[in-house]
Amino acid sequence: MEIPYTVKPRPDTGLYNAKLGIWLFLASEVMLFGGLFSAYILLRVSSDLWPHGMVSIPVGTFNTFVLIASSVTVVMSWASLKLGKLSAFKGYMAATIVCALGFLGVKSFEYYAKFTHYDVWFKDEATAKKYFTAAYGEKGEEATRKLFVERFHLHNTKATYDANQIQLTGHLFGNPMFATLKKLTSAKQETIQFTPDAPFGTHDHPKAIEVKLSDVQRLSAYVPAHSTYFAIYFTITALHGLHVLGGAIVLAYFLFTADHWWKKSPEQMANRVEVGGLFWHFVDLVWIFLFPIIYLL
Amino acid sequence: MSHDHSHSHGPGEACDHGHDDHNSPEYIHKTIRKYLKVGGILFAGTILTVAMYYVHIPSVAATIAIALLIATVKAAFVAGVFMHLSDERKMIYSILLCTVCFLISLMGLTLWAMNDFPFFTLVDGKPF
Amino acid sequence: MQATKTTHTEPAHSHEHHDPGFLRSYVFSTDHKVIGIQYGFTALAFLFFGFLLMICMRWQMAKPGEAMPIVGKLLESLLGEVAKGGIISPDLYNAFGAMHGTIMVFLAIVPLAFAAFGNYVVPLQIGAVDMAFPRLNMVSYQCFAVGGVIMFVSFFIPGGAAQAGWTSYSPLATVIPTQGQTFWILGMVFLITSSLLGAVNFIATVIQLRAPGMTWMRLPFFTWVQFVTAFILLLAFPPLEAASVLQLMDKVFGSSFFLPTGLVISGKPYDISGGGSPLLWQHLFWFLGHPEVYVLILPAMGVVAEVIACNTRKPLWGYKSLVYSVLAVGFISFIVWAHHMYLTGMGTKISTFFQTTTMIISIPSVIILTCLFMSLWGGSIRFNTPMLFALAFLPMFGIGGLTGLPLGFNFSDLHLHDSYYVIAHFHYVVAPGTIFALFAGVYFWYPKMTGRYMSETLGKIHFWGSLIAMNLVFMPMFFQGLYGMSRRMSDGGATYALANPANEGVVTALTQTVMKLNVFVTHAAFLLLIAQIPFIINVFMSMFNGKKVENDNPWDATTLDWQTPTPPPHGNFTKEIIVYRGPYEYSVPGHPTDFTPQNMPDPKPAK
Amino acid sequence: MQPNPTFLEQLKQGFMPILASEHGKDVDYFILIIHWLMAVLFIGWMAYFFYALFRFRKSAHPKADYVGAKGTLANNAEIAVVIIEAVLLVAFAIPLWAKAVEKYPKEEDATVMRLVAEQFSWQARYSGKDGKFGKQELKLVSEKNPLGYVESDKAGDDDRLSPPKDIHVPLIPVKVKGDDGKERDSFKPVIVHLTTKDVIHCFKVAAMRMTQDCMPGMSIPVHFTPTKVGKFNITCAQLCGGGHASMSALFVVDSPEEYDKWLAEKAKGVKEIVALE
Ligand code: HEA
Ligand code: HEA
Ligand code: CUA
Ligand SMILES: [Cu+2]
Repeated sequence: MEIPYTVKPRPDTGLYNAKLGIWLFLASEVMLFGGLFSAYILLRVSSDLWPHGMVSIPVGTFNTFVLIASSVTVVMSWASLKLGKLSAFKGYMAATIVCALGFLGVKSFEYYAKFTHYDVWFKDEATAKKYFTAAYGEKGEEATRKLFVERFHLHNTKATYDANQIQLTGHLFGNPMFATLKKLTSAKQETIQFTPDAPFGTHDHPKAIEVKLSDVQRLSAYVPAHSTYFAIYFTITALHGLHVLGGAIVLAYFLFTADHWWKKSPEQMANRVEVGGLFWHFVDLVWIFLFPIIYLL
Repeated sequence: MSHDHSHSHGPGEACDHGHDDHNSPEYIHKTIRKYLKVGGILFAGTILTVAMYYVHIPSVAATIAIALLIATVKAAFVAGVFMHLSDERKMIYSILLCTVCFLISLMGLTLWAMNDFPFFTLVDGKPF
Repeated sequence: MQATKTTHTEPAHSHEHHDPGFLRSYVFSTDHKVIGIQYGFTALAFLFFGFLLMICMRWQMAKPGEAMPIVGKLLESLLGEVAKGGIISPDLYNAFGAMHGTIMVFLAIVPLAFAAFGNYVVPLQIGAVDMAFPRLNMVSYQCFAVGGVIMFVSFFIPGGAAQAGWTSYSPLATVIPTQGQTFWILGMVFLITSSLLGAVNFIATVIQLRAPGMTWMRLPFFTWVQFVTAFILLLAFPPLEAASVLQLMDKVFGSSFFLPTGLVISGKPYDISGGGSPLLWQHLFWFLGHPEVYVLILPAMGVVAEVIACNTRKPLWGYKSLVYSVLAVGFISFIVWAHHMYLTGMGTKISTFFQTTTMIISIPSVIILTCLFMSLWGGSIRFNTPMLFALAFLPMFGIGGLTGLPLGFNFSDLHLHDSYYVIAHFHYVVAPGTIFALFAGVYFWYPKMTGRYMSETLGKIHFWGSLIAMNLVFMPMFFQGLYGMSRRMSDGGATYALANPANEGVVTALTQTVMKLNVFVTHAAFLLLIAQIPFIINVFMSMFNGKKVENDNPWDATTLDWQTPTPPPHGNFTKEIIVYRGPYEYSVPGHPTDFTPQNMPDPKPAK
Repeated sequence: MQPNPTFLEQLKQGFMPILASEHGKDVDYFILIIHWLMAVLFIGWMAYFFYALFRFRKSAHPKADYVGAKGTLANNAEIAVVIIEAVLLVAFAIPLWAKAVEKYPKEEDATVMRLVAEQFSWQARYSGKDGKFGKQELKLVSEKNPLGYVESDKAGDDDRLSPPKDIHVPLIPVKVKGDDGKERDSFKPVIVHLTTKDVIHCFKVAAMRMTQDCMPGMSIPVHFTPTKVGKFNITCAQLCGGGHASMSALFVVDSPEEYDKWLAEKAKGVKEIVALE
């Protein structure tokens, strides 16, 4: 028993099975990411304040380049196969996988930076001001306010800020990941050592200050629980990252079984690479939208 | 849903020519040049978007519109050239057309529904 | 580069030539028929399980606060606290309710109607050797099984299964402290993945593997319906997957996608960032939820059409209208979803839009039913068991569909929303509707699967028992709903009953009559349970001592699924299949028999 | 004595609960005509169905026709369904909904309350004489101060809070201008601003033919005009947790005197509540 059209296209549709299959799958992926993008738009439109510049643009740009490069190499690897150049195929495919790993490496570095970066909100305005001065000296309130304005691009919108909402941003002593107020208090800690970020527009290194946990209203690392911005950032990029990982595994499989398939059925092999490539381009395509909406806008 | 009634191609005719064309080394070499060009365009597009961010266009709406426009153009190149969509079968077009319709209705109607409340639903920004 | 290397491919396929062994042929099979049967039995088991959950709930509604005899003890020992003293606590009731809905929809009807029948019948009907991606097909079943196991296991974790209804509205789903909801989400992710793989496979199969001559307008209606259903699954499920992921994030990582600012749970401000939207979940859920109900009904319509065409011995009336209506239903089903959300505070404009589309989508449904009704005219009707079930489907679906209309207008929904009227509406569609159609399918294709008929006597007992009991169960719910009884009440509405002293002087309290109907319905549900016994006996006994079929085409049917050996071997067909005509050429004037199979060549010297 | 009608008696009333609101008449009428339409369709098709089954049974009609029915009847039936649905939609549902749901009476002319749902109770706030509601802060929510009153806001001084699950409104006769411009007798409408502290609940008063979800994070107003004094059930119609089934409350329409008495005796002033702390 042989299933027809696994290699040759069916004449009336002009497609071989796997190509149709992958496009159907991609259609469902469009709806999957479409659902997530809808969530993004909705949350953003209905929020009063949406932060900007929370993630590093140069890093994001670099990763964009990496993915674009991998898209080029994967299509080149397919073209090489079509031209009958097995070793060129292997080279391009290896490059693609290196790009994929590079992308994931950069991404995990970015994640780590976020997981150890904290915002602290205080009980009330007076307490907050006290800590602002402790962190940035006399002009402390002004400095935090500037950071806040910058974060929410308030110079661009009519929205104003609420002194209660302003937070202090920085790192905890020992650079722990995922600390929360609950965890800290249940660890019988009463104060934390908090190193605030540099004031807006400078590269100063403010000294660590001591913050009483009883003054703190909320403390959160840059994790999904921090805000809907980070929630959507992590969800979409993590899901995208999983796609990159999955794609890389499949492509690596093609690479390592290349000799075997080349002997067995070069035409089918080219088909498989084409199909894998289609998936890979799709992953790139999602990133093309992700990059501006998450890093830039 | 999608279906084409055309059965103009009998088994093993017409389409196979097309197929052979697409497999000829000259054709592949031509496409390779195209791929590299598109790669260049994608790099350029990215740089453009990022540059725009640093330029600080005063209108938020304009920034969003331009960034999304560039992204769409880039996406169109990836889909059209890398994914061979510019030269694909009718069947795939019809599938994608359905998908896009539903995607638009998902986003559009949801947004519309969330913005069509007949009243102010918040009192002083707070629900009480 | 031409693939003249078939000799090389031989070894890879050599396992087909010797005995593949038990595991390969029954557990890890890639044969669409085996997978279909796996799906079928698993789904039937879940259907039964879902029914048993409901039996417990119905019992509790009839006797709120009382311990359940025998079963209560069992539940207490299995589940502990929540079934203390054999009483189904409100939490357990909610868990059973949510799981009844989830299991019935995602683990019973979809796998049975779409995956089981679709897998078994579609490749046969289009003259294909198997599905386009047999291994994907196996993986699809395995994902389904994993999802099912996760759902099942969730009953036994501390705190129990999901309790926020099959709709899992946030914030409730998120703030309930048990992990049941997490299991539900994970289970759903597997089920969705399974459905997506299945859908890709079905569509590719129908597009690519049709036998020569099987043009689109020669496809049997059942295949058409499965094709459209697959598209619905393919494109409607992913947004729910997205929503599930977001809810998982809320549940596990403390984000606030569906949680607004300022929640106060049990008197304490809830420690979250806020900024999310509960309505977002509803939109994403119902974007799937509504198309999903057509996933439940379309395959049923397909089965009914096959059975009716065969047993009236005449072509289906209006084959083309049927096909176009199904395509229309499939398309429009994506833009009506918010009729489940009229009372979330929608404005007039948007609700007018959704009302209009809701009314529009009922029109193709009317056309489909009309075509099926008209198909009876001029037939020579054989009343065998599959036909009885198929015929009963028509008025039952009619009742269910018609009662969708008052729900579809937001102005009447104002009174009917979330009442038992809704419960009655959709159960008429899915229970005596879809389930009957699926029963018809089982009785109809059983001879092809096993080579033996099911017993007609047991079948008729099953039919009449089920028909009567189903109506006794669901008809009273319309009245309860009209009177204002709400759904999802763990005490069956006793809080609102006149008998409750707190309702002294309350003029709209539920009357004794309404409350007595609860007990009545529960009795009827037990009757329905008893009526299934002949069916279960029939399914298992007939495998061994059912009447053997006389030939490969016991019902004298025309479609290709009957032109195979019985049961069909691996690879399905023993001869080459070429299709010459449409699917329902019954009683063709001048033809010697009253059926002309699709693959029978035209007599040579015609014209 | 409470009414406890038999099945048949209830059937005669269309199996609908007692009606006590103005727009409810339209709801009932609309539901009735849809059901008539459904009945006609259903009976028509069933008559055809059984006739066809009987006439074309195998023993009576051993040889099927290849062609079968001509379609005129079916087509006409389908067209009729389309037209009727269109009429129902355009002539009834849309305008009635617009009127009942969107056309708000002025707040001055109505009894206004804010109804706050929580697991598993309902509490109403009345604005008192000044017609203004005092501020509330979520941060202040505690057992004693369930709605988080801000003590310093003077507008809230005369606000009153109903006991849990006991909500009253007065039935005050007024003259209103009808659609035709003529004055007619009616009653003072009620506006209820609905919200919830925790999960989604649903405010359903069957006697008023009113159902509306309470969404967390939103305040959604509904309005209706009660026409009868009496005690009615408020049902929570949205699954909200273990106590959902028992989240009932009383919606009581009082005569004006009774209402004032209730407000003075049963409802608590803000001052009293916050002072308890
Ligand atoms: C298979 C399942 C299925 C099907 C097919 C339908 C079909 C329809 N449904 Fe239903 N529905 C559900 C399953 C289904 N529904 C479920 C599960 C829910 C509840 C979900 C939840 O909240 O948990 C629900 C809830 C639901 C609501 C929300 C109610 C509420 O919560 O307030 C609405 C509102 O518009 C609605 C409308 C409709 C309409 C207009 C149709 C139309 O498509 C119907 C069209 C059909 C007809 C019009 C009949 C045509 C036939 C004839 C005219 C011939 C007559 C012949 C005879 C009678 C013999 N449905
Ligand atoms: C496809 C969907 C489906 C099906 C088929 C059913 C079938 C049934 N349902 Fe259910 N139901 C839902 C979907 C479904 N339900 C949903 C979505 C809800 C809402 C949940 C929520 O609130 O979130 C609901 C809620 C619901 C309620 C309301 C609960 C409440 O609001 O508190 C009730 C009450 O009576 C009920 C009853 C029944 C009954 C008596 C059946 C019967 O018809 C069952 C009949 C079953 C059989 C006849 C089984 C036959 C099978 C066999 C005999 C197996 C044989 C096995 C082998 C041969 C191996 N259902
Ligand atoms: Cu509150 Cu149900
Ligand atoms: Cu629906």
